[in-house]
Amino acid sequence: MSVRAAEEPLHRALGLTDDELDRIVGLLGREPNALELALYGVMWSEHCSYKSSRLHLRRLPTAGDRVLVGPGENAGVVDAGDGIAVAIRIESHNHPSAIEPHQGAATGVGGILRDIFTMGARPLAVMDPLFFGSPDDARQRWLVEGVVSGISSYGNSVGVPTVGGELTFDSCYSSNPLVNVLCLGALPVDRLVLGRASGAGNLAVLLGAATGRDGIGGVSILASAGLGGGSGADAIKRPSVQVGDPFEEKRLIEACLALLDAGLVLGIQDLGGAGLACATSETAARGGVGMDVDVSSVPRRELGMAPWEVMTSESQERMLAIVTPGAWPAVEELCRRWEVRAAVVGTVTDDPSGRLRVLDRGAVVADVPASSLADGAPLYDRPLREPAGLDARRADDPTFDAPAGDSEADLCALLCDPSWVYRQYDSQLFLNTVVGPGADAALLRLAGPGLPPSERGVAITTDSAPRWCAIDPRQGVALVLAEAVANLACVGASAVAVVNCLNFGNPEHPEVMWQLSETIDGLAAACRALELPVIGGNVSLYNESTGADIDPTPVLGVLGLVEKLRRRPPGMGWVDGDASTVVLLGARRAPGALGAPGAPGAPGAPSPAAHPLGGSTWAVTCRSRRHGALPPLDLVAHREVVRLVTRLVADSVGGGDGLLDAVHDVSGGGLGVALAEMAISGGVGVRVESLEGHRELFSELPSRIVVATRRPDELVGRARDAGVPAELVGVVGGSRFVVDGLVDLGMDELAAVWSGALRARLEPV
Amino acid sequence: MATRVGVVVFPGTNCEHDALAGLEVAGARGTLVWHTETQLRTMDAIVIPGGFAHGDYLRPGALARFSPVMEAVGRFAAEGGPVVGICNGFQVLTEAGLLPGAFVKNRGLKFVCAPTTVRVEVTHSVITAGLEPGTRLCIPVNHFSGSYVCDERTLAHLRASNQVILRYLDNPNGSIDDIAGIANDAGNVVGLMPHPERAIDELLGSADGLALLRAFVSSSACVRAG
Amino acid sequence: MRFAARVEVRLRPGIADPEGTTIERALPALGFDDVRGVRTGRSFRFQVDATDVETARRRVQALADRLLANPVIEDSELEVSLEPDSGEP
Amino acid sequence: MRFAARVEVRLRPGIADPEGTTIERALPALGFDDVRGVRTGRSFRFQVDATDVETARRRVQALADRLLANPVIEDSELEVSLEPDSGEP
Ligand SMILES: Nc1ncnc2c1ncn2[C@@H]1O[C@H](COP(=O)(O)OP(=O)(O)O)[C@@H](O)[C@H]1O
Ligand SMILES: [Mg+2]
Repeated sequence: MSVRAAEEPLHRALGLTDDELDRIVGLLGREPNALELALYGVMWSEHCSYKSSRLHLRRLPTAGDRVLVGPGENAGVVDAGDGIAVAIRIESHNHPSAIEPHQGAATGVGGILRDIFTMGARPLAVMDPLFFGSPDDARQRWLVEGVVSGISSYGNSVGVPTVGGELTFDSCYSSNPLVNVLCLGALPVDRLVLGRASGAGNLAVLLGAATGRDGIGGVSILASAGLGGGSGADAIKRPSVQVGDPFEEKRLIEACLALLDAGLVLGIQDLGGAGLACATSETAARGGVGMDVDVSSVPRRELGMAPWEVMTSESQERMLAIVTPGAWPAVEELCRRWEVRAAVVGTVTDDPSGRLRVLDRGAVVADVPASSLADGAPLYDRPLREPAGLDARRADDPTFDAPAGDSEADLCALLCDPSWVYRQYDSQLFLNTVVGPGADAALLRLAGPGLPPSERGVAITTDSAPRWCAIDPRQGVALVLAEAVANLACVGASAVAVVNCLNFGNPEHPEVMWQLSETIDGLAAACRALELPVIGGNVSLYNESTGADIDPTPVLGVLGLVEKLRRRPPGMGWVDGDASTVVLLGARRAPGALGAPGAPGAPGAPSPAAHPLGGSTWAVTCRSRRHGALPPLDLVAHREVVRLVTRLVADSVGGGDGLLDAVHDVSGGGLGVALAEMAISGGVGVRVESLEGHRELFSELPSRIVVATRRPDELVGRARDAGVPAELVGVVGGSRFVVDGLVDLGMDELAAVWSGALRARLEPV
Repeated sequence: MATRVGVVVFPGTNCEHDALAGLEVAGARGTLVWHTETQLRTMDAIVIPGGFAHGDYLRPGALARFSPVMEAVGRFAAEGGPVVGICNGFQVLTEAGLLPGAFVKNRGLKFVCAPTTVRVEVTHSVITAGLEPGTRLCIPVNHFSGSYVCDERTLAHLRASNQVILRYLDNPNGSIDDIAGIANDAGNVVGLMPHPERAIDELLGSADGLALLRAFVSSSACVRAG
Repeated sequence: MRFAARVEVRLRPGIADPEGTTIERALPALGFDDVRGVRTGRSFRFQVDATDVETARRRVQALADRLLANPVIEDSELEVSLEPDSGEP
Repeated sequence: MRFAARVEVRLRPGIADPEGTTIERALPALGFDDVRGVRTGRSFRFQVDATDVETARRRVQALADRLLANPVIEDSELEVSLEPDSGEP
């Protein structure tokens, strides 16, 4: 690195292109000094500026009746009713987790929490979609173990329950695991606060941990360029991994919420990527004001830090608050009470061009327009190209592969109980968790310290389908949104808003940009069809290993609301007793397909298949077949099924007469896995008749929800009225799991396979 | 007047609001007591709730035991006042020497958040008074260092003097002798790893914890009256 | 004078050390079948100001006994030495 | 021959050590205002069988690097010595 630095001009070493340097010179009307260049380097990085994705993100629909704050702030906020607003945000911490899984994941949790309480919301729940390579490899097990323990140790200690997530294994993540973290918080509507500075003469106050040389990473090139910093060559070797301190964060949460409750803060912003450089320039730019920051006032953890180190450090657990000079003594006092460090590090100025000036003991060492850092990065319209051979891949469909194989063994191979992961998470704190991890969606009471009383509930789910998105990102992401909305319906919640984390490969590869663009178009269209706004998100690019990009992995978090939460929803487990009947809601066969077993299918002319298997979990896991045509999705029909189920479940959750004994959507692993999970969860067997072979057992055709009821006639009537197809498929009871002609297993065996699957892979020996 | 229960809050404690909610359902009035407090005279009973006092750094409870409030808790207990430590609170009480034994990491070396079934063993403690011995309660645990250990003499003494008040039926952490909760000799100081305040409503999956909280509230009322 | 101190805290012999056992169990698969008897502990390093090494040692011992180790289950072992760049107060 | 090994794993200098910081902050209240710079670590003790001390040391180093420490944020320090009651193979 130092060799490169010697040969390379400084701006390139800092990650800026020659054109970007020219742009900076144009903005400033002069050459930037080294510190200024460092500020642009971090602020114009892909991570901070979204320069490759911003043009595309604009195509997402963001408006909605309930939306109080859309994308662009630290978190999206919706009005949940009863004077309560809900804030939500999702983020990735992929790259740090790849080299130090425990701390990488832990600091990911810390960062997402700050995004929530910076809005004035108390963080109430976390979810963690995770993606790794095959757990049969020891390094992957080390990653899984470390990431899960990192989330567990930080989340549990800071006192925010982790109520769900996802766990995906695929070789494309071998050198680049994905660690996404979603956080949901709630606030009294009138405590909503934004990250902006205002009022010349007001103070910029740094709260929380002392600043060290954490995560300076790429910028540490400055040290080797001979531009100061007491650390010299040491800094270059310094890893850009930070150690999280949940105890500091816990105090910081309490202190910040207390400051906001007391009305002592005008604006507040967390310090995340690019540290103080980002927090000061963004708050100033959003408020249209200037700011002076004196680095010598910043409490340090280490000796001899240079101004660029202080400005770009990514030390964790810090916040920047804007307060009036009159309020400062009260702020200090409150912070002392919570044992949180507070220091005035700057002042808001009325500089007409909104300049950020960095001072060192009074001497100006950098002077640039704040908005040029925060919003001035060039937006790239990078070239797009559809990956070669996609049509051929879609045509290479496994649906009519012969022979069918052993369906019983296949079903067992698809069963997996993720509780190995979520038992390590406190999922219950705050006494809100009505449905925790292990179900279709988490369902929480909308309550917390300081919130107005309410009977409402809030539901949340995260979903993804990278295999589908690799075949067809546009259709794939629509299927993901459809599944998420169905998941919410299963706990009686209506979807109200979407956040997304777009994990993609290298944007300099036109194929990756095409995937990104297609994903955004697919998400935008699906959101419009379902009338859902996107209220926030995060883009993580450069997820690749040795030149190979990961499968496109958009992860969606969807928020739902329940009007009255008085009783637990039926859940996925059915109950024994007087013959509960299993009913499949939604079209049993793909539209346009003939429906006869094995119908129109010679290999090579697979479509329309009644029970498509392209891209299915079965095809990938049991047959190593990654390609094929995605199942069709009719969002209008989907909406009807989802509405019906939401109504039925919401009715029983609200205290009404429950028509359903159990409910679960058909997703990964198809009907077979859905039925098996319902049986295992209820501890009661089932007899399912006349399925159309293994295809119907494993197809992941969307828009289907399985329910159990003791009043099938009434249910079928309700479905007919709603225009939703409904078919009786089996009868609950006994101690065997039977799908005629395909599977016949004792419940004990089935449950043992399910509960042992993950442990066996993660803890061999 | 309702029984007044002081709920001790250290920096890093996180179950204090849940404890308040549980006490309220059980009929008491809870008040948060910050760890720098040195007076507990206005309280009828004390709860040390769960969480991560001082981040659980060093060892769970190791730093918390030096907080000013702990001297007051010691005096309160010595005078016969009812004191219950839940989870992290139990760890604090052992570190402070108010209960015997210590905690090590769970067997399995992982944090465990899961429902457990415990059996009420004896009923002379402030949290089990009035319950039937043998009663089974479904109450969740939530801890990393929840494996109770003590030397053989201590264990023999705990058994002989009926101080083991709750035992796990499905020991989730490797605790010696399946111990989920113990009391001191007098029965007024109790520690338990399961979280009764997390089981106060069928909506949350179980209301079994209320039996313990109600017993605690009514025995605290008795102590005050007597 | 400033002294450098190191305190190592370990579970007392006889107290199970599942972490040590787990590491030991994983070793053969990693090609370390020549290692046994793994016991884990925690270490603390810090500086202590004292007039002489004896006082420093007593202070470190006190800190270990009162805070760093839980005597119910743990033992501690300490080392105290003059800081190289010490001398000034 | 059998050797006794001790490996101490610590966060690299400059990496934040919240546990050490928290302990240090608590010390003055306990009467230890003469202590500073607390850094925490993990220690491992075990026996290793090897033909000579050099080989033993190499094995211990390999174990520390591969399993006990993550060199991205941690350093390890090791001590290897002949077990007193060793000598026989
Ligand atoms: N990493 C994780 N953290 C917490 N919960 C998880 C994790 N992975 C899976 N779960 C939980 O396990 C359940 C099953 O997950 P999944 O199979 O992805 O559900 P679905 O197919 O309904 O989307 C969900 O409740 C999910 O929240
Ligand atoms: Mg889901």
